[in-house]
Amino acid sequence: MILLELLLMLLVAYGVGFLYYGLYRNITARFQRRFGPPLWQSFFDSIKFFLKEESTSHGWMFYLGPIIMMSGAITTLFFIPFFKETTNFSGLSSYGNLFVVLYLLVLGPLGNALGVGTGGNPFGAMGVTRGLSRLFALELPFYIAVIAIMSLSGSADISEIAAHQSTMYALAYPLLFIGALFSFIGMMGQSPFDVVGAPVEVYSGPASEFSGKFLALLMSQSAIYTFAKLVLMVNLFLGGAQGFLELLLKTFVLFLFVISFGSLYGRFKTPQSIDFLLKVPTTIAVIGLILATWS
Amino acid sequence: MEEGFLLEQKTLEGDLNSETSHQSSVDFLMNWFRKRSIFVLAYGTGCGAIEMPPTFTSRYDAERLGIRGAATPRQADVIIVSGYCSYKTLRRIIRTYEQMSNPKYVLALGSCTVNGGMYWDSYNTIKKLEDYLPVDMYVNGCMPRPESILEGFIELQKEIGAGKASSWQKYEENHEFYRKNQEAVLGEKVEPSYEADWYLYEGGL
Amino acid sequence: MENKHITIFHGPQHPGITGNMSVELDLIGETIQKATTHVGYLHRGFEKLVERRTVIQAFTIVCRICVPEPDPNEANFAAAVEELAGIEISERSKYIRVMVLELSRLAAQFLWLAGQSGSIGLYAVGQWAIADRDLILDLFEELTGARVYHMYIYPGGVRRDLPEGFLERVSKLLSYMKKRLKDYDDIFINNSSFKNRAIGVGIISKEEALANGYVGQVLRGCGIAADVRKDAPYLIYGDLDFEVPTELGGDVYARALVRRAEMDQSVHILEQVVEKMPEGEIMVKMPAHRKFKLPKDDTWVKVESARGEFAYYMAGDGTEKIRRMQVRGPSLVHAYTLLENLLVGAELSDVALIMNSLGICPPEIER
Amino acid sequence: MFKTIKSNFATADVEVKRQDLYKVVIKYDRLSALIDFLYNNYTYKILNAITCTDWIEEGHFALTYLITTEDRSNTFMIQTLVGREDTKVESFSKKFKQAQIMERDLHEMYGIDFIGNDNLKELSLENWVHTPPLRREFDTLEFVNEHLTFREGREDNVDVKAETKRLRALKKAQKEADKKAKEAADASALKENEDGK
Repeated sequence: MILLELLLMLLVAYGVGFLYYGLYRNITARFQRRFGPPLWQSFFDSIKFFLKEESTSHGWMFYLGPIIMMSGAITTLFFIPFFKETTNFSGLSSYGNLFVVLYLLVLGPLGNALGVGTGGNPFGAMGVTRGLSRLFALELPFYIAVIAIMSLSGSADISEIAAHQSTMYALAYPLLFIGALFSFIGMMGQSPFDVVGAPVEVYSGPASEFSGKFLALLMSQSAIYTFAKLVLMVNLFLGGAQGFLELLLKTFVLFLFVISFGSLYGRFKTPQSIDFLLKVPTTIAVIGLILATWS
Repeated sequence: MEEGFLLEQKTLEGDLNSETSHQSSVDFLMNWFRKRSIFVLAYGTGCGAIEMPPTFTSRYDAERLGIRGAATPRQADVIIVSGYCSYKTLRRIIRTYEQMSNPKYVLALGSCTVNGGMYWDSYNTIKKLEDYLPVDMYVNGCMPRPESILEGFIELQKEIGAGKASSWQKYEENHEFYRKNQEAVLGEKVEPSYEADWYLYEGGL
Repeated sequence: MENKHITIFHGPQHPGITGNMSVELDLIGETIQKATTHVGYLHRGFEKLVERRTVIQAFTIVCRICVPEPDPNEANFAAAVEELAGIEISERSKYIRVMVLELSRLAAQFLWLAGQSGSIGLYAVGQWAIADRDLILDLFEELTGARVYHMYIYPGGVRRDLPEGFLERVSKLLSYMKKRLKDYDDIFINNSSFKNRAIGVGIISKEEALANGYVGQVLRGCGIAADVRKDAPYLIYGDLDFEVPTELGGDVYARALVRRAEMDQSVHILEQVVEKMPEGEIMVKMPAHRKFKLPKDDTWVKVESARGEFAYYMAGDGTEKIRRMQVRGPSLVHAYTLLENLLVGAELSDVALIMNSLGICPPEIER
Repeated sequence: MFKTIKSNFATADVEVKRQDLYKVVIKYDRLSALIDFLYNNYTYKILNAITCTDWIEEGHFALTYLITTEDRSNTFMIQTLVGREDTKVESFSKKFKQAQIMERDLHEMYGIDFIGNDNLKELSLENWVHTPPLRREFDTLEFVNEHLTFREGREDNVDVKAETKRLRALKKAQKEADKKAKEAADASALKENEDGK
C-alpha cells in the first residue's frame, strides 16, 4: 500500500514539476513579450535527451553524480507530506521529521560535486565551487526561520507544523517568511542568486559535461525537486493544504512569485550573493526569530 | 476564425506535422520527441549569427516550435554553421561537432556555405561545407532572414520526424572521407587528435 | 601552498562572447591572472578581395566587414572613393546618409543593450531590445531592400530615393522610441542589480585612454568628449544640434550611461534630419562603372560608428581597381591592448560584462 | 610647422589633403625623428594606424603612419618607402602601445619584420605557410583553385573582361550563324517557291 502511495507521489511530483517548468517558460516568455513554447516542452526535452546516445565516458563516479542527486530528490519528496491532518500522501514522513529533510536538501549538491569533480571540465568544477561556497549562505536564513517555526509550533514534524498554523506563519511572522523566501529563491536557482549555472560565465555550470540520459535524469530530478521544495515551503509557511486543489494553488502562487522576481533582477556575482544573503535575509530572519520568541 | 499570430502559429505547426511516413509506432514516437525539441548550440560562426538573436527572441520566437539555445555542445542537437567558415573556425566547428552526442544535425546558413558566396575567391574560407561536415539542411541567402531560418528549421524538423535526417551516421560511415578533406585544408593536425577510438565506439559507456 | 592555475578558453563557442573570438584566461580560482585575445576566426581577407575587384564590385562587399553595424563601412568607402575621384555629392543624399547612419547607430546600440543585459542574466531586456531593433530593420528593409547588409550608400550619393511616406514612418518610430527608451531606464540602467555589477568594474584611466588611441565610449566614459562628428564634422553633422555625452567614472556603468545618452542624441539628430530633409537629386552623374578609375593618390577618412571612430585608408593607382584599402575599426586596439589589460585582476563573471561594454566586434579586427 | 618639416625632414612640401589631413613623404631614416618632433612640439600624440601599400611595379612598400592630435581634429599621414624583400623596420611598440598589434597585423599580411616588437605571432591566420597574403604576388584566385573545390555550376571564377569578350564573341558567332541559317532558309524557301511555281 505504501509503495503504491509513494509511486503516486512520485508521479504527481514528476507531472506537476514538468507542468510548472512549462508554465515557467511560458510566463517568462510573456514577460519577454513572446508567445512561448508548448506547455509540456520541458517534458519533451527530457524525453528527447533520454533518447540520445552517450558518446563520452568519464568513469562511473561521474555518472554517480546525477544518480545521487536523483535519489536525493526522490527521498526528499517522500519525507514531505503533501497534505495536513491526513495520512494520505504522507509518504515516509512518519519515519522522519524536518531534520531529515533539511539533511537531504544538502545531499543533492554534494552528490553533484562528487560527480562533476571527476568530469574534468573546468567550467563544471567552477560551477560546483560556486554552488558549494554559496550553499552555507543560502541555507543560513532558511535554517534560522525553520528553527523559529519549530520552536513556535513545538514540533519537528512537518504535518504537525502545517496543522499548527491557525493563521499562516507567512502572515503571522512575515519577517521569518521573507528571510526564508530569499533562500528559497536561491534554492530554486533564480536570479539574482543563479550563479551556479550562469550561461555567460560558466556555460551551464555543473551540467556542462552531462549529455543524453544523464541530462534527462538531471532535468527530471530538478522537476521533482522543485515540486518537493514548493510543498515544503507551503507546509512550513503557508499553512499546508487539505486537498490537491489547495496544494496546487498555493505552490503555484509561490512559484509565480519566485519566477517574477527572477525575471526582474540581474545576476549577482558569487561573493556579492554570499554577502547579500549573509547580511540582508539573515538579519531579517534573526529579527523575525527574536520577535517570534519574544511574543 | 483565427487570424494574425495565432493563425501563423497554427500554419507552422500544421506544416510541421504534415509529413507522413511509414514507420513503426515506437520509431514514430521517438522521432516525434526528437522533432519537437531542438537544442541549438550557441556558436555564431559567421555573419549569419546576427540574424539568430531575432530568430530566437520575441519577434520570431523560435521557442514556440520547441527550438531553443544550448550553451554546451554536449547538450546540443543542432549546430548552425552561420555563413562563411574560415579554416580557423572550421577546426573549432569540427571539434565542437564531434563533441556533440548523437543524433546531431548540421544546419548551414547563407550562400557562403553552399558555394563560397561573396567570398568565392578568398584564400581563407572554405567553399563547400558538405565536404567537411555532413549537412542536413542549407538555408540560402545573404544573409537568410529569420523567416527563412525558421523555415529551414521546420524542414529539418520534418525530416527528423520522418526519420530521414541521418547525417551523423553518414559522418561516422564516411569518417575517412571527411577527415581526408579536413586534413587537406587544415593540415595533418585536425584537432582533436584522438588517442582512443572512442568516437566510433558503440554506446560510449 | 602554491596556487593552482587553470587555463581556459573563453570562446569562441561560449554564450558570453561578443562574436566569434576567444580570450584565453589564466585563472586562480575565478580571478584572472593573464588574458590573451585570439582573433582570426572570421578572417576573410577583405583587403585582398577589394584589390581584385573594380570599385563598384568592391562596394558590395565592404558592408560585410562589420556585421552588427554595416553602414559606417559603406559611408567610409563611399567617402574615400568620392574624395579620391573628386566627386561632390548632393545635399539630399548627405541628409539621407546621415539618416541611415543614425538609424544604424541606434540599431547597434539596441544590440549592445541586449548583449549587456544578457551578460548579467537579465534576459527580458535583451528580448525587448532585439524586438525594438527589428523595428529599425523594418525601416531599412523598406528603404534598401535588406535587413542587415544594405549596400545603400553608393559612391556618388545613395542608391534609391526615399519611398513615399518614409519620413512619417521614421518620425512615428522616433516618437515610439522616446517613450520606449524610458522603460529601458527603469528596468535596466537604474536596476540595482546592474549597478551592483557594473559600478567599479573595468576602470580605465583618462591618461591611459588618451595615450593608447582608444576611441568612442571608452574615451567618453572617462570624461573626454571625443566624437568624430564634432571633432572633424563630415556630411552635415556640422549643421546639426547635438551633444557628446560624457561620464567621469571610466567603468562599465559609465560607458552604459554614455551609450544610453547617445541613443537619446541619435533620436534627437534623426528628428532634425527628418525635419530638414531637402528636395533634390540623390545621385550625381557618375562615370560608367567599368571605366570608373581612381587616380594615384591616397586618403584617410573616418566616421563615428556606434562603438567609436571607424576609419579607412584608401589608395588608388590609376586603374579601375583599388590598390589598397585598410580598415581601422574601433575594436582593433580595444580587443588587444585594452581588453588584455582590463581583464587582469577581474573575475570570470566580469568577462562578458567588460567585453560587451567595450563593444568588441571581431569581424572588423581581422577583416 | 610645415616649413620646419620641409627644411628638416622632407624634400617635398607638406601636402594639405583636406583641411584636417596633411601628408608628407619622407626618407625612412628620418621617420622616427619626425614622429618625435610632432610628438614633442605639437599635440600629435595618438598613433591611429599603420598601413602598408604594396607598389610591386616600383619595387617598394609604402608604409604610412597616421598620427592624430590629442583633440582629434588634425591627422598627419607620414609616408615612407621601404624595400620589398626582407624588410626590416624599427618598431614603435615602445612609444605607442597600440603599435604592437598593428605591426603584428602587418607582419602577418606583408612579412615585414618589425625590430623591437616582442610578439609577432600569427594574428588571424593559422598555420599559414604560403606567401603573406596581402603581398601583390600572392594570387588568391590561383590559391583557391589549387586548394579548394567549388560546387558544380559555379563558373564565375574567371576573369570578367575575358569572359565578357568571350561571351560577346559567342553571341556574335551565334548571330552570324543565325543570320546565315536564316539566309539559307530564305533562299531555300525562295527556291521552293520558285520550284512550286
